[in-house]
Amino acid sequence: MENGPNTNTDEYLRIYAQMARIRTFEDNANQLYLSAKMPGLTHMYSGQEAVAVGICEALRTTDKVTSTHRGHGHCVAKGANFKEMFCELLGKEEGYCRGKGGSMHIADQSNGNLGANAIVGGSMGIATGAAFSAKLLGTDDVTVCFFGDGATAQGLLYEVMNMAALWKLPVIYACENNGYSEYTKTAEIAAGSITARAEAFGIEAHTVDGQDVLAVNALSERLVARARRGEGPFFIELMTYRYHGHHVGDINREYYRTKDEEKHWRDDRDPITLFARHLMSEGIATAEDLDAIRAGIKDEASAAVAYALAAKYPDVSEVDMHVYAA
Amino acid sequence: MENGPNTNTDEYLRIYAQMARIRTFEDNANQLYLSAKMPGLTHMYSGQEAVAVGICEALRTTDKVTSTHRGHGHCVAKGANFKEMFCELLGKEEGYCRGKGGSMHIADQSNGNLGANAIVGGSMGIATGAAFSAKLLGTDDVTVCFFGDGATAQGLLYEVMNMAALWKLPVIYACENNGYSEYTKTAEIAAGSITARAEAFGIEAHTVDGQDVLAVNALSERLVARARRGEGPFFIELMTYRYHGHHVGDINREYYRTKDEEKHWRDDRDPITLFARHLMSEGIATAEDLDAIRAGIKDEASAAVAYALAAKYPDVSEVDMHVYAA
Amino acid sequence: MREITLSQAVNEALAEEMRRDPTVFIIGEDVAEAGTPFKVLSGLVEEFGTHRVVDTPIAEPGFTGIAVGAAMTGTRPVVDLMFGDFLFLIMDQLCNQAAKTHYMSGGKLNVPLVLRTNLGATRRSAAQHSQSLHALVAHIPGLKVALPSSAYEAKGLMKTAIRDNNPVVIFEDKLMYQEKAPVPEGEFLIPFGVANVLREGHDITLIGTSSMVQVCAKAADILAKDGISAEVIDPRTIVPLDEAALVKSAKKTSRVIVVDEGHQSFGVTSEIASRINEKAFYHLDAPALRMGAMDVPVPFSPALEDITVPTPEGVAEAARKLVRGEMIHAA
Amino acid sequence: MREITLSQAVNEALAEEMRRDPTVFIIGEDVAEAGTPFKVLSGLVEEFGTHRVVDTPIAEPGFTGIAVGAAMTGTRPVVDLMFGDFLFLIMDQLCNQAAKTHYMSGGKLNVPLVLRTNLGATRRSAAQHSQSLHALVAHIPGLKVALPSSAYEAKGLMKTAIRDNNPVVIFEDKLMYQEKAPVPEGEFLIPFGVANVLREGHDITLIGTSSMVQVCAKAADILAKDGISAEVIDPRTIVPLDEAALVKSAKKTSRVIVVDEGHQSFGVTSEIASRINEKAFYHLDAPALRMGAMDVPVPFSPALEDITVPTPEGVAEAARKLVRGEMIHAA
Ligand SMILES: Cc1ncc(C[n+]2csc(CCOP(=O)(O)OP(=O)(O)O)c2C)c(N)n1
Ligand SMILES: Cc1ncc(C[n+]2csc(CCOP(=O)(O)OP(=O)(O)O)c2C)c(N)n1
Ligand SMILES: [Mg+2]
Ligand SMILES: [Mg+2]
Repeated sequence: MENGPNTNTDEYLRIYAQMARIRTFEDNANQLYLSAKMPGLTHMYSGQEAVAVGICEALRTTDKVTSTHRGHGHCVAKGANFKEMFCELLGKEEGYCRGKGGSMHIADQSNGNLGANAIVGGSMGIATGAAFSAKLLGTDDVTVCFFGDGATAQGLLYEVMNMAALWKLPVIYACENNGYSEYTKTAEIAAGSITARAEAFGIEAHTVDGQDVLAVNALSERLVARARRGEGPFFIELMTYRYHGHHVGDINREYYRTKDEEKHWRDDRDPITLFARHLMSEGIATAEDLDAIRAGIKDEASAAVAYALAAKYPDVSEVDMHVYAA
Repeated sequence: MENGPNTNTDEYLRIYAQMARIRTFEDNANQLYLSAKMPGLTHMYSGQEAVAVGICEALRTTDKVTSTHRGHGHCVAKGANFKEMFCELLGKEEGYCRGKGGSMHIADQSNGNLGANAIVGGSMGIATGAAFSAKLLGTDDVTVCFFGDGATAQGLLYEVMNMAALWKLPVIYACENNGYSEYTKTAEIAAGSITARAEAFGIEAHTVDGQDVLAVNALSERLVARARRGEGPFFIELMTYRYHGHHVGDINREYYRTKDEEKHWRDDRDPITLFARHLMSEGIATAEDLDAIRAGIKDEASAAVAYALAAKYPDVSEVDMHVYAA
Repeated sequence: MREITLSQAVNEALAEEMRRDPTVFIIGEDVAEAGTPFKVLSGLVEEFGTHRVVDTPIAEPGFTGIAVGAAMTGTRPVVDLMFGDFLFLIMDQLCNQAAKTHYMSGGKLNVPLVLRTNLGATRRSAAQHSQSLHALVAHIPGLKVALPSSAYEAKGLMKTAIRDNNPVVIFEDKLMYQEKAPVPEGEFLIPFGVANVLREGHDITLIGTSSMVQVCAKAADILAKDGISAEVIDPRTIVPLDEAALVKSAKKTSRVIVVDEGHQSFGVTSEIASRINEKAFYHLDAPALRMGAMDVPVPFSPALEDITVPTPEGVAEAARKLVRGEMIHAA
Repeated sequence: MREITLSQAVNEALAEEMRRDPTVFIIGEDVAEAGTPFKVLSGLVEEFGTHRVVDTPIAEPGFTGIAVGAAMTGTRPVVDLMFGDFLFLIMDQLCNQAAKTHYMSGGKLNVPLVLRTNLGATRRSAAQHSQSLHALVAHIPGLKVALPSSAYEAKGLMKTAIRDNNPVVIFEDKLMYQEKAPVPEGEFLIPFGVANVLREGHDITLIGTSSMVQVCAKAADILAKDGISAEVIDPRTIVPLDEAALVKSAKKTSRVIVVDEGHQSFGVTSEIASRINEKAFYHLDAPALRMGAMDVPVPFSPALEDITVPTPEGVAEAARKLVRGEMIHAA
């Protein structure tokens, strides 16, 4: 694994913890679904943790991200806490969005997360606009726009990349290529080359192993710093994999991908395992250290789930509140 | 000038005549506007004739084209006649669209012209769909999608190019780069490279001098033949210029382009003059031959204008006809 | 009669029409092997092949545009739009292009296209996957709009839509995909613009669309226990709208409630209520009452979502008040 | 009072707000040097620079999306959409994103965005450049919709829109850009949701929106000659709608015509008529009459186009019949 600029032990352990937090969050969310305690469906981020964490560890709190339908990972990585997140997933008043958004619209304004989006590609304009604001207002905040390989089919991406390039906006387009959009392989829905598309608009584009959190983080640190200096926009394609189905209800997947393929990624390419191995082989942490981190996170998650299950729903009088801002 | 595969005299003279027909049509249309005889505004094609004619001469009647707000040139080049065209521009019942479409929606189903479009980029899906039909129905028709440089900013282009490339559709995207979209230079609204954008989707792309009708035609013949054999899609960027304002009412243009620039294109780069010179220097036609062709066209145009001016408007009972097909 | 689900009914309609007419094809996201997320199209790609059941990238404006062009040139596309909410992405292709082509060409070009999509909330899918946007489409001349309310209706209306020479938007109710209803074996079509009187009555007319037809039927059951006789009518298509049938019933019962799952304001209930008020005014005891969904984005929280949509109890309660002459507004 | 054109009024409103608040910026096609094709923004780029008067590529979904994101992060974009017809291209960004963000975030994110666009036919611009699509936008909760009917209204409503913390869509009437009206020199705002009674009357109420306000005023002039006293009301904003003012007038005159340039079916006239019928039913001599534009794509031919839109004569004629009790429908 490549060593990034974040080379002190605290930062390493924080990166590990953040990835573990995402995995634990998703395991709990999946459990809530399977036990019929969560309303609706949700899309698991498990397997892609190194992407969200590698990137978000390169960001400041005031930097912005826009997220997707598969958004829990971005939300956790940008600093959200479990309690408000689980409350949101369960439609409770104490959720980040008072239960009105749910999994597909979870946003965390306090940490610069402008929200998940249930329209594939729907946040590409928003991210670019946040970068536009930063430039107009003279802050040096950077915005990262997360989206999937499938979303590269949306014309909006090319419209906003054109403007971001013309106006040199501080935005980074982060394409998480997990090989699938719903039940279809990327190769069947994306002609040519994804990075070449960005390059054709004059945008510097990179491809990186999305399972290698240090590689992702090192690249992100470099590009975020450059974007902050006005050298953006940039494009990153991150090669990764989702372990679960498209959503929690997508159980029989063999008609579109093999169990062997899934096993290969889980066994040989898991970003948390790979990073754990690195930490141990470099003598940064012992297996026990890491176990302790994970155990702490599990407890925190269980407590948050219990809290959220017991928390109250918004009052019915809320139904027509927040349609319009005062 | 490059010699294309259409090397016999008749075809040369036909190419000349088709370009002259477009120019004459536009001069008359402009006159109708200036004399307040034409309802609304219209966008002149003058200066770009080699594009429409060079391409359409490579097409069969059953091949399809989709056109733009600047569509008279495509319409004439694809085989339309003046009478129905002028009737349409004047909103008369005998127009191609019974006066219901006007300049911006003129279509000529009988010659495979699926229509001008007042939504910039609005016909990119339609053209790609016509190519889809040809493939599904097993005809070997090819479709050409005409659009301007400004239209490359529309995301729809990238959506349909992706599908055309994935499905190997017999469609040719013909980008007429006349240097401007409305009152803005192309460089200010198009980042990177237009042809590279097509190439990024795996589409073979070419750039050609849009004032050289033989070069345009030679390239088109090659690509149309290949598209017919299933080797498409293709992309062509044609470098050209519009002589008039964005529309007939755009008279004071110096804030966005100089008179010198306009003069340079008119004097040194006129596609009709350049081709006339070629025909004469190659001994294919004399100045008198060409004068005679143009004179004949002028007479035809005057007669068509007179006819259209005298023709009747659709009956008011037509207003709610054709909302739905039977 | 055999009973099949709405899913199966749509599947059958498509299969029958695709067998009958080789120019019919399906285009959309995950329509082939996956048979759509709702599994409505399962088996079709096996019978008709990937050239007629065409998986697309996630590019709704693009594939809708392709369908429009295909429809103009000799084929009959059935566009699969996974969620009705995505209509907002394709409005230009649907409303500026498909809807106007026949008219703008003076009748020379046709766009025989079917857009299959859905409507309906209470699936905990939140604001961008729960909308009922049929009123928007109905406002645009050149489009027809069908709202099947059962498996039977879904099959008959789909077959009619495919044979229609105009762009037709069909909204299926997501919650009804697994619901069974009697559907005859053989071929049948349901004509557009002919309302269905599900139940005759004389005290009040309940006009329901799509998901709200059953809500009205259930409300009628409740009312029957109170001795109130409700007539229940399903317009089936809102463009064309069988105004005559609705007005006739209104004149008979002199009281009308219009129930629809779209937002109430500037919605379907306003149109239908207006027509009834215009044409049956002097026969009415009270103005036609609108009951649409609340004018709020659909909230995720179950505690909130369920109260945004009309319910049988709510409709019955309003009906009771109308019959008793207690409508507060009408003061 | 000085008279200025609607164009100048909008220009002044923008300039004043941009001076007052450095976070306000304009984004759209040819808004800078060209000042838009209608020349409404002339001079603004000279005063505020290209970073606040931003020319975009022809990418309506893209720049609207950018404006939404900008509005969420501390600025106040004014999006210039050259023709109202292009709304169909940006519906997703406007209706799925901008309209719902405040609600979906539980009130934490705001989208203080103004979308300036236009409406109106009879300019010989045919079906894709002549639509009046405000009903569509009004159907979507979370959006406000303003319809200025004069230079004065345009200025006051624009300033209010810019200060509003919600997405507001303002439709200007294309044909009115060069029309002058008295507009006071100093600053003024026109609150949303407060209708304007242009003219008091007692025989009939004419409710007009946007371009149709003047049509109603002219119809009132015609009617005055016949001895019929018409009250003319302009709701100014249709979301929020000043229902109380409209209902009050309806109760006073007991006859109402609602005139709007959008298509009649599933349009603004249906909503307003429904509300009046609901709330003033027992005061009405006849149902509120809707006069929208015809339900046809706007034809190019002048011979056809002019008959698609309500005229003063047409409104006056309908009013006469209503007053005489001759409305055919109401049988
Ligand atoms: C505009 C739109 N089209 C379709 C969908 C349905 N849908 C939800 S997720 C998804 C696949 C997205 O694939 P990708 O962008 O690769 O993200 P991933 O799910 O792999 O993270 C689709 C088609 C949607 N939500 N929005
Ligand atoms: C979707 C859309 N946006 C904006 C316009 C207004 N408009 C008409 S033509 C034009 C410029 C088009 O430029 P280009 O594509 O280069 O074609 P050209 O006019 O140069 O032939 C614009 C912005 C429109 N008609 N449609
Ligand atoms: Mg993916
Ligand atoms: Mg151009």
